[in-house]
Amino acid sequence: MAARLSNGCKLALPVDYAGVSMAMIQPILDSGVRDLDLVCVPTGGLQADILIGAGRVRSLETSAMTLGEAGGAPCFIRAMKSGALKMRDSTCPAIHAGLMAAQKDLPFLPIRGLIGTDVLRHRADWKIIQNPMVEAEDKIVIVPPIAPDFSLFHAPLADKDGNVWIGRRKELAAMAYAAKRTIVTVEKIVDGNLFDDENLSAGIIPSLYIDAVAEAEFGARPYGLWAEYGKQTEVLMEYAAQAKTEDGFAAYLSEKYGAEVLT
Amino acid sequence: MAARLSNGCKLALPVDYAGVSMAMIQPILDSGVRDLDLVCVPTGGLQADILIGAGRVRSLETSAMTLGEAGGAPCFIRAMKSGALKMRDSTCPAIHAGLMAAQKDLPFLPIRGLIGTDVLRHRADWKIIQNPMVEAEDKIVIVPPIAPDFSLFHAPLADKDGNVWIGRRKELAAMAYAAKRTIVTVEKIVDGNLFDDENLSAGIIPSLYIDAVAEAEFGARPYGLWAEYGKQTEVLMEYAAQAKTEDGFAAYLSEKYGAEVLT
Amino acid sequence: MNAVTPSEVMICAVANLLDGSRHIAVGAASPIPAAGAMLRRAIDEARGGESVRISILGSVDHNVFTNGSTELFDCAAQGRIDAFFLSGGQIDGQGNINLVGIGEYPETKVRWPGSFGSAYLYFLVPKVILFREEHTPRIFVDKVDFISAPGTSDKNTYRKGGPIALLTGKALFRFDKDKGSFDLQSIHPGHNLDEVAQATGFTFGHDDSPPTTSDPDPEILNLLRARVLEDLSETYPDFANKLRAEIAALSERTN
Amino acid sequence: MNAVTPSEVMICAVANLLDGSRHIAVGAASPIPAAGAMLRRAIDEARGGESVRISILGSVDHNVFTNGSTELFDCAAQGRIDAFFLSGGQIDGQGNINLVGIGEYPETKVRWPGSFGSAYLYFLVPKVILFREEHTPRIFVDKVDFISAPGTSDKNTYRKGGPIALLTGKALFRFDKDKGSFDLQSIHPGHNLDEVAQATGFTFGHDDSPPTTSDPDPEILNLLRARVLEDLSETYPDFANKLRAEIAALSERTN
Repeated sequence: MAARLSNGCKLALPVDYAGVSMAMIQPILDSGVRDLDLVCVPTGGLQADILIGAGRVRSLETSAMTLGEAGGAPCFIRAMKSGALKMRDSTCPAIHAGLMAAQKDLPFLPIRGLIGTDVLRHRADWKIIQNPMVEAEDKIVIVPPIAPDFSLFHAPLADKDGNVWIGRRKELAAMAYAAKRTIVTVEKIVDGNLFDDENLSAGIIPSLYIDAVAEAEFGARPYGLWAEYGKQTEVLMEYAAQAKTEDGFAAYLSEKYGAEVLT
Repeated sequence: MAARLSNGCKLALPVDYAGVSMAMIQPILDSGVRDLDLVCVPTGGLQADILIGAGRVRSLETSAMTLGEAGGAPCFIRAMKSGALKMRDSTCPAIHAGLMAAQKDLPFLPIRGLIGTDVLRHRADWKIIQNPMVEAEDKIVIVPPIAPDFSLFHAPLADKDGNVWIGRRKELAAMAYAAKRTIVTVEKIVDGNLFDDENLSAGIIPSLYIDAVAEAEFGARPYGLWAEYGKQTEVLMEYAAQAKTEDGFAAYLSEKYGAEVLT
Repeated sequence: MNAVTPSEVMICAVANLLDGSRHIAVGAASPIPAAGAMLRRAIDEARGGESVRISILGSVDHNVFTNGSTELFDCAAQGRIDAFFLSGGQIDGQGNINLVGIGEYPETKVRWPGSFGSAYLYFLVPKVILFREEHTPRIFVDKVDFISAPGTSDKNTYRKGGPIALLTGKALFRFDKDKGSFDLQSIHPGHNLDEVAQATGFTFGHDDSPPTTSDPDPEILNLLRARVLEDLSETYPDFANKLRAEIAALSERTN
Repeated sequence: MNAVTPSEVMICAVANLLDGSRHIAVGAASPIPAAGAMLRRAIDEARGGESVRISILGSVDHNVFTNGSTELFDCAAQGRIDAFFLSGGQIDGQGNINLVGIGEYPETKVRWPGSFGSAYLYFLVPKVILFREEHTPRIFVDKVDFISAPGTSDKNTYRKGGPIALLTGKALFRFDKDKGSFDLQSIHPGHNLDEVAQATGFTFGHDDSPPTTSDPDPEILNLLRARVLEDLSETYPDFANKLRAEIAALSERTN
């Protein structure tokens, strides 16, 4: 499935707890794809850090990068210091607003807050306008759509028709709605059609939005999968320790994925 | 529950097939509430027509009023001809955009289409602005929030904590998010907490948004309830025939609800 | 030669217009458009092509939307819906449609339900097919009294879609976007140009001897009478029964 | 007199600050704010008041959101969330917070995770409590290097919320919105004004002899050590165990 990704494409990845397709890292590295523009919805973690460390990422739009209890994201921090990464610091609801604008194919959405922040000051693509509905001074920020070429995530279930069950992790649906294409790994592909159980239907992303699905048991590990299995914090800790240096990360990448850091 | 409604309040009602709380018509009529500003999400039918005929409605915002196979909504049509009803003709996605603006407490949302329509020409509360993201001429319509004082609908299930299960009828959730208060009738109030079944959770509106729930078996009839029971078209036909004249409707209102038309 | 019912002529015309669509949305109360979409799907599948997706709005079984009634409009904006059907209480020669009423708004003499999603979808869905079986000058007017949705927009207005054709019980028109008017493409069997011109309150382009709307190939008629009728029976049982009866009556007459 | 651990002092201070809240949102990695919210709920329930709602972000069991991670922000905009907690790598005397890094952006010397939702929530949640246990001049600076979210805004900026207090391991400050600066409200037991002033890189208002952060009433301490510790064990088992051990050590020392 990673063969579908092309150099320079915009790739959206979900927050740690929502269903990260860690299983897709190997095929992405193998595919040799590079110059990715990552969008983390709304924050990034291990998956983004590995792709950054491996030299596959050109720019990053996110409201935060963290390994949670395991601390800062080491490759991200190094890339920021070296200036290797074009950074688009954001705030969570601005990421959501951008995706929503793409879902509705709107040229912008307004968002409150942000005025007077350095987040806004460094975003040339965001604008402050006067609220056109009132005469009195009322400034409001507008943000452009975020339309990923691909959204990639991991979910509990899919059926053979390509319908994917995400339960109440609706940010995954938002990613699929916004993206031109969506690639999903799941714990299990079941026979029959998920819509046959009307109880499940509220949590389904219909195949209309899904371009490829593959089975990958425990495909979110070391992250957990919402209500299915827990996070392996110790694995994140080990990663944090190993990736602390450039050499340590290169060794990790080689050992775990047989991959090299692209420069 | 109808005692919560106050004269002149803005009341949102759902589309025919999504879960109309027909059971609440009796208590609303009994409460004597009047001067309602109805918002139909996004179209109205029998429920709105009865309230209009009974003289309880001051204004109506909707993208259509119809009894479906049973034809036009007779009280609505009469009220339009007499000028008794302040009408805000809309289009479905503008109703949705207004609710979404209220959900996010935004002063406006942009919406494509509409330019050159008489729908737009008659809406003083909608504006055309230049898309601030581009230099080239690109006009776009913006609509203000629709924030109902109350949303009212019927759903399959609720629990004693006030969580309501709507399945995939997400327009009901949108109504609840947008409204200051939400009143719901359900087929059944179950023991335990709906969140105990994670499979159901994607279709739950949490009690955070719900102000009152009452049990009303077959509470949507003669409308159907999505995947639960069907519509009774013959009852709608009978209504259409009886309500064709002002006197016929007054007789219907008196017989069925023991209520009078307010003038 | 196969004898074909008037409904079948229209269903086949719809299927032709939908050629190349991947996702077709149909209103719940539109059996002929739905049948045309189902026939399109059956033809594509029989020819080994990709199966077209059909969303019937308001249906539980033929509707995969899970994000509420806003999802249709979001999908349309993104180009995820290729074709949709609209109708009108009035439709004029510029492709404007009126779903609101006759006379001076708001206290119109005749009031119809309202504009529904037309004021949006007409701008965004690439192939909008105007469908109205009744073909009279009451409906097809020179100028609509209320524009629920305009047939064309100026160059500076964001518009990705609009009308491509108008199908009635008497004829099929193509909409010329550049001219902003209709051209008669064909007349259904049993009707003629004079009758169509009489029944149409706007002027339209036409050949001196317009062609007759062609009868479907036997294989297509077979698909319609077998698989599509079966599909229809689930969602539109009344219409399916009516169509079956019409076909039976026709074959009695022709035998 | 009850002996109280430093964590308990902070938890009780949080519960006090939350008085009157109906819905409190807490980040997943914030056990002391969460414990304070749980204690607030326990106190209100014990007094027969309405039970405060607590949403722990990212938790399955203590989170009723069903509309994805956008729901928190929509709720905040609507006033459906009364109180939230923010922290900062740097916090300055004007209530500005910096979650991005030290030095010149973007190639900061020290880079932290990022602004998360602060650039929005700080404007919209009525009661934002700034919480940072470590109290050093490295954190509490005169001027932040990057404003993730400003402490105040001018009159023309839409703002419904902002900081009400700053709680650290040494002291509790109140934020004066009109002056746009902090006033020392109380110093936690075992600390003094000199120490607090030394540890704080910005100037703040204070009495000559600021009060000591008051010990909780015995009934409140009982609620904390019984019901709240139990609630905490489910969601923050490590923190609950640590707190239990601290309480045990304390009672050994005082016995």
